[in-house]
Amino acid sequence: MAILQIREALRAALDEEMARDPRVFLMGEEVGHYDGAYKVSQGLLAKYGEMRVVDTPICEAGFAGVGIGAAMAGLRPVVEFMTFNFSLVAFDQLINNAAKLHHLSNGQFTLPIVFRGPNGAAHMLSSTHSQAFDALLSHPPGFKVVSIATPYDAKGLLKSAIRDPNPVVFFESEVMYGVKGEVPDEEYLIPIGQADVKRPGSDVTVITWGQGLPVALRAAELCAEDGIDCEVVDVRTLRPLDEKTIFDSVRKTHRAVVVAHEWPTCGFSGHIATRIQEEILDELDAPVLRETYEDVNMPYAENLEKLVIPSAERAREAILRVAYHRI
Amino acid sequence: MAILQIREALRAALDEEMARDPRVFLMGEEVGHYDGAYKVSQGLLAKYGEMRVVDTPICEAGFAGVGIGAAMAGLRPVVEFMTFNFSLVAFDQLINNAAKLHHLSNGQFTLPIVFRGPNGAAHMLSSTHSQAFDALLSHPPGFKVVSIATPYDAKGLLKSAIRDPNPVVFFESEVMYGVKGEVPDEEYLIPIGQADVKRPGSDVTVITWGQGLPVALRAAELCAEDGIDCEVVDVRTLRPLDEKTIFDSVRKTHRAVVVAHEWPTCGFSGHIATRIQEEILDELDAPVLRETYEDVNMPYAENLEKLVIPSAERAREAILRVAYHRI
Amino acid sequence: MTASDASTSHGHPPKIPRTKDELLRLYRQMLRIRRFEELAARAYTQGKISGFLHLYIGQEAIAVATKEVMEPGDRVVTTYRDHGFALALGSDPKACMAELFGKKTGLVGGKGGSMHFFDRKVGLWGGYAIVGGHVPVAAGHAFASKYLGDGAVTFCFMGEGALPIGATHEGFLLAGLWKLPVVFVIENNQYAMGTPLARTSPVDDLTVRGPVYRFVTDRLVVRDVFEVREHLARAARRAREQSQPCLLELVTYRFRGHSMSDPAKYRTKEEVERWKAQDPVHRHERELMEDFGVTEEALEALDDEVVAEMQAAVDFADASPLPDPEERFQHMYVEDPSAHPELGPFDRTDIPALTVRSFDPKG
Amino acid sequence: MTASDASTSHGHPPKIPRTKDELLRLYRQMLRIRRFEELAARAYTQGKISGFLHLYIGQEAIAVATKEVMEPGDRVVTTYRDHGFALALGSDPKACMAELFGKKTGLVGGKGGSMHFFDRKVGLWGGYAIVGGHVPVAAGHAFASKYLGDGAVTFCFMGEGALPIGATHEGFLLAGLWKLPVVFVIENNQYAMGTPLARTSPVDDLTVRGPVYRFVTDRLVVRDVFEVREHLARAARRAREQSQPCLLELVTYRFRGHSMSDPAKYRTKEEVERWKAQDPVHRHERELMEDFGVTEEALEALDDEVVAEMQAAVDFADASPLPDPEERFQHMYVEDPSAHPELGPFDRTDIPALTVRSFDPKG
Ligand SMILES: Cc1ncc(C[n+]2csc(CCOP(=O)(O)OP(=O)(O)O)c2C)c(N)n1
Ligand SMILES: Cc1ncc(C[n+]2csc(CCOP(=O)(O)OP(=O)(O)O)c2C)c(N)n1
Ligand SMILES: [Mg+2]
Ligand SMILES: [Mg+2]
Repeated sequence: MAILQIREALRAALDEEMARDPRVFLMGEEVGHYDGAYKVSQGLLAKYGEMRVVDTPICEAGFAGVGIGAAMAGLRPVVEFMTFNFSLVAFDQLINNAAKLHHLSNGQFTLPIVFRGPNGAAHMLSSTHSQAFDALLSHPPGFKVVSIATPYDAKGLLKSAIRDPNPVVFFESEVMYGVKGEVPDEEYLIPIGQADVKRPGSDVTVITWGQGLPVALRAAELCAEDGIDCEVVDVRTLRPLDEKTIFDSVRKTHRAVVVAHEWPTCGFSGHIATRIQEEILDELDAPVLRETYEDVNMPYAENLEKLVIPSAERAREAILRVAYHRI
Repeated sequence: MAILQIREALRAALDEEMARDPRVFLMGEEVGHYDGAYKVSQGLLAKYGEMRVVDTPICEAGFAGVGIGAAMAGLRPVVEFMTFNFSLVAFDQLINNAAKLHHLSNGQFTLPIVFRGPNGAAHMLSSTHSQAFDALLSHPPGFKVVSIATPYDAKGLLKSAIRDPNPVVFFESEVMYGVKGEVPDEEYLIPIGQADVKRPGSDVTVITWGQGLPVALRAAELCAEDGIDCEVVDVRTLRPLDEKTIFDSVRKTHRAVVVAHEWPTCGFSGHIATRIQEEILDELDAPVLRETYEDVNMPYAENLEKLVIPSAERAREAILRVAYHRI
Repeated sequence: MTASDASTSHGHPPKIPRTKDELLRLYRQMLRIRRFEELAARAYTQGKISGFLHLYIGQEAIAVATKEVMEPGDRVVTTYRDHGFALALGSDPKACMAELFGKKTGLVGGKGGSMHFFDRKVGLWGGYAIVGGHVPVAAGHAFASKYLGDGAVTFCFMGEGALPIGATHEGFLLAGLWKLPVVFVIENNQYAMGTPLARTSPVDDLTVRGPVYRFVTDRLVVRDVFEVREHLARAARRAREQSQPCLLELVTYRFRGHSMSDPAKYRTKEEVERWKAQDPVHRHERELMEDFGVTEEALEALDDEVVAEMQAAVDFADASPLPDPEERFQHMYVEDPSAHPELGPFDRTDIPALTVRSFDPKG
Repeated sequence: MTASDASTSHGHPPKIPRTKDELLRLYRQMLRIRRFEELAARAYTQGKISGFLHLYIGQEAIAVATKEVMEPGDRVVTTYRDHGFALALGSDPKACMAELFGKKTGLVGGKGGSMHFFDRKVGLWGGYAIVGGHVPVAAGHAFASKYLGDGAVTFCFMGEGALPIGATHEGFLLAGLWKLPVVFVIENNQYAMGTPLARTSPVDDLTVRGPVYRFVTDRLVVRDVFEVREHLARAARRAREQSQPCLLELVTYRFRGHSMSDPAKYRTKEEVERWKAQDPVHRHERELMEDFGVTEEALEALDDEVVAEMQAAVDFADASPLPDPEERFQHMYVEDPSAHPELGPFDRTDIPALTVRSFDPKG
């Protein structure tokens, strides 16, 4: 097993898939000659040339649309958004074309395409550059949606996303590209749609994904000191959501907290809470609580940003609350 | 009291506000010379001239941005999207500029602007023209969000929206422009942020808004035949949400169903369910159920569309289910 | 091939040689579109078709000429005003009409209706209904052609109303930057819904933007299907042989409203009559009679045949079943890739290397 | 005023008359920006500033010349590379530096950081960080000027990297269609992050798009602040007096990387040196010495003053408090309109009628 950073694991996935299938190509701003804004694609241009590692002008709708068209014509585009903040200008392409054309053409055209890039707040980038679009891109049907938090998941899921015959939104995190972890030397795939219990436990289910994972794990550690044993479920895929793993855990713990790097109104965290109460309300001994962004635009100032994003301390409080433990 | 259609009530609101405040102007595709795609703005060009009823080319991001800039400079734009489906190409302007600039400029600039137009499925327009963006535009903080379902609410809330010093998203419905109802002859305003109990009842709370309202009212009628007395709460405003009225009703009925013309994943319906269980779980005698669009892209065919959109019959079943009534 | 050397006067078009058979064939194709739409319009007023129905009547010569210059593998990408292309390219009128009726037997199984005809086998890569949104997609098809070296040309049609929107600009820019094998055609029918071009464009000649994208441009008033064919052929050749993207503005007119719900009160009767006087369908009808001696009876017989074909399409649509309820969930996601040959051997490791041509952004 | 009559050679610029005092004044302004940013860069490496920090060093002449041609009420709208405009327009360097430090005393209270300077009182209507997204907004400011008849001009700056994106095209189109009083300036520093213009534009001369929007266009290599001022003044006059929108391409260079995290390895040392050789700050320094007899000591004294001013800004920023925690919620929504005079008498009924000028889309 090698120890890789998330960026290296992603790069390895891209490299292996590009080597395996000449239809796979990468397209986006600065992915080629600059080796990627966050160095995910380092070295790929040199290896695969300008037709398969395509630097684009700044026109996200344009190159997202080109990716969509290329996918319809049989290619396997991986479209990188430098960050998902910039995908907003391409939302029409994403939602009206990528997510709909297979259905709209009654299956005549398929869209094997991956839209990937960092999502969520990084560090002190202020409000237009600190947005999480998990909910916005999970709301309309049509996409598969993946969010990764470890090198192992990053590689295995990106490979599956590239091979998936459907359009996949693949969320990464600027501040987690350097996170290290074990990655097998041999090839492996992780199926889209499977949650992963990142920490088994018996008292409270903590559901999370992406940038939420380190917060949830830290909160679980803190709670362990309070004698509360958390089970941390990393959903990894938002669409399709592995509800079984979530429900099984909640059936065991009867308590759940969602930790999510996203806004609280109409968020994915709320979707999970909704589904739990819809399906297994009787199993709940407490409300499903959430630790998310506060409901404000992200300020630049370090102290304010820290207050707005999820904290392990506040997550701990939510966990203790659903466990009816003295805080 | 006059009996007006919703389109006439909206027109009256626009007319009164334009007459009252010369800074108010209307901008959008076909709003002027064509008298509006759905005739909401009929006659306004003739009355106010081309500077205040501005026909635009097809470029939603462009004219949404012009509206934003004009609002920063002291005007009071009302920007019409022919339908909100077309607002997707303007999402960057909406979310990164309209919803953020007041906060980002630390209050130096204000954005008194209304983005309005029909939202949700009309009739047999297929998937790109049948989308409801309630959740997408409520998720990021910064907007006030209104959704109207009666001529009375339409007029009173549009006038308030135009006078509001904040950016307001104002949802109407293509298929409801002809709905008639009483509208007072004298001027009135309805405050943004107040729900309205459209039908009082004691057994089950049915929460809805916009195009959901007629479905909810019809379901309530059907349930009355089953001996179930529904209270129908029209939230009218999604942001800020009048949680008090919702919670008060649920505290009374202990049962809730949300009826919403929107997709079910990360929808506003889920947000309401989430908030109820978060705050008053103990009051619930049953899960909060929902009747929404099915989780698919909207097909054109009449029979399929009918299955996908909320139905009073299915809403009735959900109501009976939460009432533990035999179906 | 610049705007200036294109014929833009309203006089008689330069005579392009044609045979009687050729003219009859193209005339018939145009008539098929017109009769199809007339029957569709009637069905709409009878409540058998719903949603938006945008008629192509008046513009038929464009779709028919396009089919003429297409080679196997070429693609057409267009707007919601898409019936003409489907019929010209060879889609079954029955399936087209059934789509309008929202039936299981429709071109896309009743999922799309009038605005979303897709018929892969004839090269119709879709009718798209977000103005301008299909332009980058078409550039993507052309990108794939360059990538795969398949020699295909993508023809992308749009109304003149699509030029202000950003997506059109972005699709143009990438096509120009990467020299993609694509022909962009503006069907300038002079109105976007109720809005005349003068109220949405700072300039009248829409090809003025060609230099921004290094497009070869051309401009033509549509009166003669042969003339349209010649201009399209020239552009297609440049795209196919030199991977040189072209922008062709075709000035035309729609005789009906924007859609069935538009009374089109924004145009004068005189203006409509002026354009009807040079309606290609009628011009070619006169030409058949005057220059080629085709009798009125022969033309009537032809018309009867065409009407019968289209009436059969209406009858077929009417008699067809509605989609099965569970079809609404079908094709939301690809569940079984093996049912989609276009996905190819997607999970094999022995895919042959593609010949990827060297990629010079300027070349 | 077309691209062709602008001076684009790299030789000595045409001599525009200037006085020693004037030159000293403008030189000082440019130096203030440079020293401010050098200190900011140092603070960044010390970890006192975070997020993205994009330096304007090399382009200062543009902001300084802009301030020269502005009249009261005029606005500047620009990108995330916005420090130069704030300082040139008259923002307090203390508040600017405090914003970079994320402090309560910052220009926007620590909410925006480097990329989002807003200073209404000096005419800075914002630094925007979504490429191209501010262009329609600037058109909106100009629209308001036309609506209100206030005679103001909006200056909208963008990098050459903003031309491919749709929002820029749409903002341009509406400004051209409605003849809005706006000057669009492309600060063509030849790179968008690591990407040279040749890899994103089908053409080298960016003003080629002028005719699409009926813009008057102009193009200039930035070497002499007076020359930039003259070209900006000409465009501003057209906008102010004739409501004629202009597009001005200023070819310039940034001496640093795109942002602090960019080592800028994509440029050769020779290229950077070539541009440094015609750095306006250094040119004008030589000019002051050679043509106006200013001594090296005098220039050093001036520099010391400027450095002291900027060091005081750093000290101020350093000593300033962080924002109060509850400030993150402040200004999410306007709660009390009376605290916002710009909202005017928004709920009164006796608002005087505005003089709304007649609105001719072509005029
Ligand atoms: C982005 C977007 N905005 C608005 C609409 C509504 N709309 C549909 S067709 C149309 C007019 C288009 O005119 P044009 O491009 O000239 O094509 P034509 O209908 O004349 O063929 C408009 C405004 C849309 N479909 N997409
Ligand atoms: C829509 C969008 N896409 C991508 C980015 C990321 N980005 C920020 S600056 C930049 C380069 C801009 O270059 P240019 O316009 O030439 O301005 P310069 O930085 O040279 O002043 C990019 C790609 C962005 N901010 N917005
Ligand atoms: Mg048109
Ligand atoms: Mg640049």
